[in-house]
Amino acid sequence: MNALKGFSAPIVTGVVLLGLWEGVLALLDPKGFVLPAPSEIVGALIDNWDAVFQGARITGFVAVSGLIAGIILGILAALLVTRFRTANETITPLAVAVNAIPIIALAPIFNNWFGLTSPRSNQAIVVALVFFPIFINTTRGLSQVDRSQIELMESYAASRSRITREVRIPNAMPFFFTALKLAASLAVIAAIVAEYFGGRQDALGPMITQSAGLTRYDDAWAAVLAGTAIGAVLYFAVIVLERVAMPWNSLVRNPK
Amino acid sequence: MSEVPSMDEATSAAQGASSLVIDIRGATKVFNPGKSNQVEALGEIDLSVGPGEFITLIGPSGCGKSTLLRLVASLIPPSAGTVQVNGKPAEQARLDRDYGMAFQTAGLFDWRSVTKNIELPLELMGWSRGARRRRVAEMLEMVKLSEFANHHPSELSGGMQQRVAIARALSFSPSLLLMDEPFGALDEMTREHMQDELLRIWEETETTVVFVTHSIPEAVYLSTRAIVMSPRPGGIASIIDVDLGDRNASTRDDPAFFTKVTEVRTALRKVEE
Amino acid sequence: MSEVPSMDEATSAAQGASSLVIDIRGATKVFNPGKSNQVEALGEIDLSVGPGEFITLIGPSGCGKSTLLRLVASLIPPSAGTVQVNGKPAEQARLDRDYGMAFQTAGLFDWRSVTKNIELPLELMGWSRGARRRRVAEMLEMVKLSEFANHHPSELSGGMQQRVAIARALSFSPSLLLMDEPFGALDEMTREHMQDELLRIWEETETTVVFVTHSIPEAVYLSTRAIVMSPRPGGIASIIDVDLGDRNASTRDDPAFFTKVTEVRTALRKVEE
Amino acid sequence: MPNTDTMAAADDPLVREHRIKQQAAQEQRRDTVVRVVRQTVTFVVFLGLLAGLYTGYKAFGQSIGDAQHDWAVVGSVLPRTDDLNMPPVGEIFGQFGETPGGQDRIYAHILFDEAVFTLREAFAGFLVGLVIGMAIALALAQWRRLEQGLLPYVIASQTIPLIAIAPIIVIWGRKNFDVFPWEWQDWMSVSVIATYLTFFPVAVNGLRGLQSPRPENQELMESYAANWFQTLWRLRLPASLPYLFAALKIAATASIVGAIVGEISAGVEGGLGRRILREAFNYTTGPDRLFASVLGAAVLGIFVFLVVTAVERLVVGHQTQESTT
Amino acid sequence: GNDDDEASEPAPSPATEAPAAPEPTEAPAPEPVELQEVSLQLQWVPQSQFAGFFAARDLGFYEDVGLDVTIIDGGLDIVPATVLDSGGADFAVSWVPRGLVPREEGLNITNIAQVFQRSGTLQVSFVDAGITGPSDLEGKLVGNWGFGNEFELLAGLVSVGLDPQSDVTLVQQDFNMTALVNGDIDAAQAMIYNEYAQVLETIDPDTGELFQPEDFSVIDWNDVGTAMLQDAIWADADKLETDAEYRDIAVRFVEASLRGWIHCRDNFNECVDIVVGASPPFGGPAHQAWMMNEINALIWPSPGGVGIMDQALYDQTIDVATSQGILQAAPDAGAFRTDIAEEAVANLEAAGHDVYGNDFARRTVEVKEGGN
Ligand SMILES: Nc1ncnc2c1ncn2[C@@H]1O[C@H](COP(=O)(O)OP(=O)(O)OP(=O)(O)O)[C@@H](O)[C@H]1O
Ligand SMILES: Nc1ncnc2c1ncn2[C@@H]1O[C@H](COP(=O)(O)OP(=O)(O)OP(=O)(O)O)[C@@H](O)[C@H]1O
Ligand SMILES: [Mg+2]
Ligand SMILES: [Mg+2]
Repeated sequence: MNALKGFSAPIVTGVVLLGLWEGVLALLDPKGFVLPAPSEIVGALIDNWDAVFQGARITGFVAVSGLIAGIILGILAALLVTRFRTANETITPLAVAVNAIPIIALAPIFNNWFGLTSPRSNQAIVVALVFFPIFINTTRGLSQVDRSQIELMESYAASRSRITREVRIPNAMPFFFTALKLAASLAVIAAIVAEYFGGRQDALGPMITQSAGLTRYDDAWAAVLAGTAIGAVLYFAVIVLERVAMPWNSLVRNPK
Repeated sequence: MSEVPSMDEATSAAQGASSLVIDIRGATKVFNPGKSNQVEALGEIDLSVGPGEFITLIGPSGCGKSTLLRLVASLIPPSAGTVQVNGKPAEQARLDRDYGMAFQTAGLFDWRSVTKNIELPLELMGWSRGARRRRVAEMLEMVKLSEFANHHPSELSGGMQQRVAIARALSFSPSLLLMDEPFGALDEMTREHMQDELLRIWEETETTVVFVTHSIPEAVYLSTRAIVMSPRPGGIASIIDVDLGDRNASTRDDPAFFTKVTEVRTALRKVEE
Repeated sequence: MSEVPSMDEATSAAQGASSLVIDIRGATKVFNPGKSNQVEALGEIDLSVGPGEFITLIGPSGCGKSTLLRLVASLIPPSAGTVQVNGKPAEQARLDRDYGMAFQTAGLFDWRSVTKNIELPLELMGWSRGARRRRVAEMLEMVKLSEFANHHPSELSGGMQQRVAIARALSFSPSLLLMDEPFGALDEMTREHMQDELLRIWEETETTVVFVTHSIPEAVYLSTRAIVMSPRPGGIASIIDVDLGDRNASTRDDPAFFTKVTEVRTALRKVEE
Repeated sequence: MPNTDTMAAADDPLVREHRIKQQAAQEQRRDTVVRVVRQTVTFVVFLGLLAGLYTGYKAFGQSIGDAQHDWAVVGSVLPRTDDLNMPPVGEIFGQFGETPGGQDRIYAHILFDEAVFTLREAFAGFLVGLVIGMAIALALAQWRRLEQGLLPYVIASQTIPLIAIAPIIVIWGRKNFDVFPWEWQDWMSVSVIATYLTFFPVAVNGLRGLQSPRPENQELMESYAANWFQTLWRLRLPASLPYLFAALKIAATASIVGAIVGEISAGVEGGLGRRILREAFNYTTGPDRLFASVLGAAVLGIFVFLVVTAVERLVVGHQTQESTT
Repeated sequence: GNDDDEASEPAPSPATEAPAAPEPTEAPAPEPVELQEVSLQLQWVPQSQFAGFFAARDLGFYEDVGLDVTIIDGGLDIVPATVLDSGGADFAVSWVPRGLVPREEGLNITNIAQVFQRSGTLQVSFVDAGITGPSDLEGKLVGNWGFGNEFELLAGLVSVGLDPQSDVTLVQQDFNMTALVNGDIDAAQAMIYNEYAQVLETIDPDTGELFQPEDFSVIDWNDVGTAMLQDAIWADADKLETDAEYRDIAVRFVEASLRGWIHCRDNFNECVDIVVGASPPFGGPAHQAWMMNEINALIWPSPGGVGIMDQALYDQTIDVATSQGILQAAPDAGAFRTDIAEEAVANLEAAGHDVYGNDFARRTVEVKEGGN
């Protein structure tokens, strides 16, 4: 499993971190309710497994579907923009600036636009958050192509779409995956924050705030853990996907 | 402002269709014409190259060597004049894939294996899978990289990459080979080795080669004619016929070789004033 | 396993403190010893360089030229043997800043102006501001870049950058100059120009130079002694004394020059077998 | 153009090459001006276009009776168009000039004051995040083992939904941080949340930046027998600046997001977060004000982005600007 | 504008009680200059819901009892109980269930004054939806805010035999009524003093006029019998036992706060102005006036005296909470104590204040668009 190598150091660190956390809490014993020990969180997770699992399913669906939609839209927009060069010169900085908007603030508006009960409003937040990094980076990747590679293809009288397929898209892959790693984490955060403003109550977002609101911090952290797990799964899925999709890239990174 | 060279074309086709591989008449190239950053890259150029010739272009940086090569490749159009390749307009020759091209950097596609890099032009020409594989095997044999068929470019040394690029340029047996400083990045030892390889291929396949270089010994060692270019605007300063016959290990130690080197150096010094 | 060379050191200091700039005795270098990827980069090397010499190291890629230079610079320790510079251990010479070093790429700091780049070692040595400025002005004069004092490296051409790097290496008047293919990236014309510059500086300042190159004509043109190295493990194959006297425009066309070039080439061919 | 050509040293090919380069740089500067102008124009056109699109879509929706609810598929994808859900553009912008009941300032002025308040929280958080992020980057750059083991957790830390910890931070702040010579303010808790979002891009990109100097530059410093700090200060930090600024652009925006979300969570009065919460509460009776306040947040986000960009120009203007990737 | 004269009218009236009130009770106060600093954590942002506290602060009632009170705003994620327990505030305003649940989680807090005597939570729907009682919610989309605001709803559903998990769809509702107006949900949660007013301050797009009360049908949990006690003053239970000074402060704090509430009952407009002036509240002045009126109605009349726990309503609250699984078990006796409030009420009565408000009557408050 070449794709899985290099995970041992993080696992060791993780165990150490968790041990430290548990140990410090056991030693100092601050009022345990604010930051429960990992064991308590796991206990709460087991107790509430059904509810947390259900919540993770709902939130996970919003995050993943929004992520996919955002990726598709981002890539399409990037392809469109690279097709027209002047558009690229002007739209890319524009997108960078628009990306600076705190999109979370749109949540209450989106809830009304797409309906409080529809998952669309939460997905829309995820899409909006995911779209920009994907779009900006993919555009860079599609346009920052080695000039001589394009000329080579031209010397073969290759068509425009062929050049896009053979040169631009492979060239954009590392850029795309960099953005995707960012987007994977963003998607979960966006989904949870969006749920916070409306939508189904059995999702992770409400579960976290509601439990915290009732000082059931172990339950809240159990739900946080579920959210983190979704984020981590997505992140590592992206890494595995990257290694599968760009076998040549790992060669570049670990030159032997 | 390229005029349609209908008459010209007809005559030249009649005259030299079979005799000239490259026929450049009064070609000029101005970049960004009319703008503040206008660059007159090439003044009027006239140049004819016959079949089987090995032409090297040498000259100071910015004198238009690459531009001239790209005119021939029809990657850019001339501002005036005509460029004919194999008796037809350069554009047509490009569409007919009459030439192979290699650049200063190997310009391989990281995401394709060595085999698939060499296959690329064949794929684009619609060769069958079997034919492609056979040809790639031959080419790998020729550049002595058979054992690296399934490696990716990043696993190869610079010199090996360059050989792949040359294999790619040669893979579809173009009658014309355009090379822009292909050995610039190599160290001297590897470079000399590659020069011998290229000469061998040139002799075996009887292609015509136009080769850009910065190195005087390289220009002399390789070419049948060395063309010294001058800058601002780019033009042909002098043409030095080189006839060293069969080149081999001792050629480089040959006084005749040194004489030609000195001759090219003198021509270059004049250009640089 | 470097033994403490207390006795050795004492004798060598007595013998050659004033006479030898570099004194390498039985130095070897093994990378990753004991591991699966162990590389024996240098076999036993013995080499002495006297003051005012201009030594060039030439040899196939991977033969350990850079490694040897880095041993002298004490950027890496030898696996065995001793390296003495100016009569003291190399490590001490580094801490005393006895040498200046230039790399294949100019390696300038983009964020510093030309002046501040040249000042860098002086800053680190705690020179006063006034002294620094005076020295930089001198150095800029020497490399003919006075008008570019406040430019940033990215505004300079490759050749100019290289001259800044040389000025930086020379700024604190080290008695020893170590240069690792400093002209590798330049085109032939610019390169020849830079070679003349370096020779002028070497003559004016009477430093000792160790210079790594891939180019045979460069090695011959520059050095008083050309050291041809052989690979696996790296070792000194032959040492060729070169005495072309005052070098100038006509030296390169001189038959004596060609003779030495051929001599070095022959030595290299033998090594490459 | 030919003003410098008569100078001496024209025989030096290097100087000539330099002249050509300089000329190119000059032309590039001119191009930059043209590009900035063009970009500004596009931005304005884009805004106009957006407003037009909004209005057009709204008009279209209204003309067909705003019956998207009934469109089986499309209805759930496209926003509703009535005035409650899409207030007319004119009304949204009109809000800026209006004076809300019980206030003596126009809305734009109120928003401005609140934006300044949020900016302060965000800025404090941003600075602390910068320091923490760089400290992490330095530690990870120093010890490779640490990098392998810890970096995934630095990344994972961002998958923890900060909403969940916002109230915890506020409580922690009030309870535990009284050790400081000054009293802990709630807005500082908000800053902590901003810090949480800021440190991450700084740490990750800072690490890449610190590792970016080429080996020969490192060796050069070694050959000068430079110590750790000298190497850091003169080589590694300056080399990391382009990477760092790419991160700071993200971090600046993120710190605003953190401050807004933190204000909403923690009940801090005076900032845009509270403003958005307030207008969300009043949405039913005054939707246009929520839109206006969200626009205010957008302007603030773009503002900090531009500030960082401007600082970057000042600090590393001559260096080629690195991309975010 | 037009209310001002009315407001200035009752203003002198406290003067009749003023000379009687503070002097005798405060006579023993030994430190007339040094005010003790005390902080109060609100459950939400400043609004008429907390008018009594603001009035007590702004009119010097706290000062009269030797206290300097800082009022801390609430926020979306601020849990007053946690703030109180962690020492972030000396006292907190919290609904009873939202204090009891943390208490069960181990926070040592106790209810020392039950200010509100009834619940203000409604479930509002459009008349044509035909939802008149909890049983009509079956199969509907039911909005609520969570954070413990949903307990009465859940209990109400259970009381008519519905399973909240399966028989209705619970929806996370914004803190406004847009979802109801948009038709996203069938019934929206609303506080009688806040969101219910808000929807009445909204223009009906169909008529171009404000929505009218007749347009809506309202489920009032007080009527259903699942109402739970709301705003109460909470204190640190341990500290009350061990720290005599803290207990003394608590008595004075409750007394002055209740005096504020009495004042707001009797000086309606003044209190609305105080709230609007305290910090810009979320709703406009008209909205705050509506709220003041409804809040007064939640407090008054207080049959056992203002701030004194009504045992029957407490039992009902516990009943609902335990039957819902909101609380695992009925809380122990320490969950609330009446001694402090009784002492405070006795002091107030001695000073001549009406602590029962038996003749309190709702006013008619004009609804204005947007509450402005
Ligand atoms: N696309 C372009 N737009 C504008 N000017 C160009 C362009 N391509 C080349 N030039 C200019 O044309 C001149 C000739 O360039 P060219 O690349 O042909 O030089 P060259 O001889 O190949 O130089 P080198 O040896 O450095 O590769 C130069 O002055 C260059 O700046
Ligand atoms: N840090 C290192 N770790 C392991 N092996 C190394 C290291 N540095 C160099 N080597 C190996 O030592 C040998 C000599 O390397 P060195 O860089 O000295 O060669 P060189 O003669 O300078 O080659 P070139 O001409 O390509 O620069 C090579 O086989 C190289 O792979
Ligand atoms: Mg070129
Ligand atoms: Mg080397």
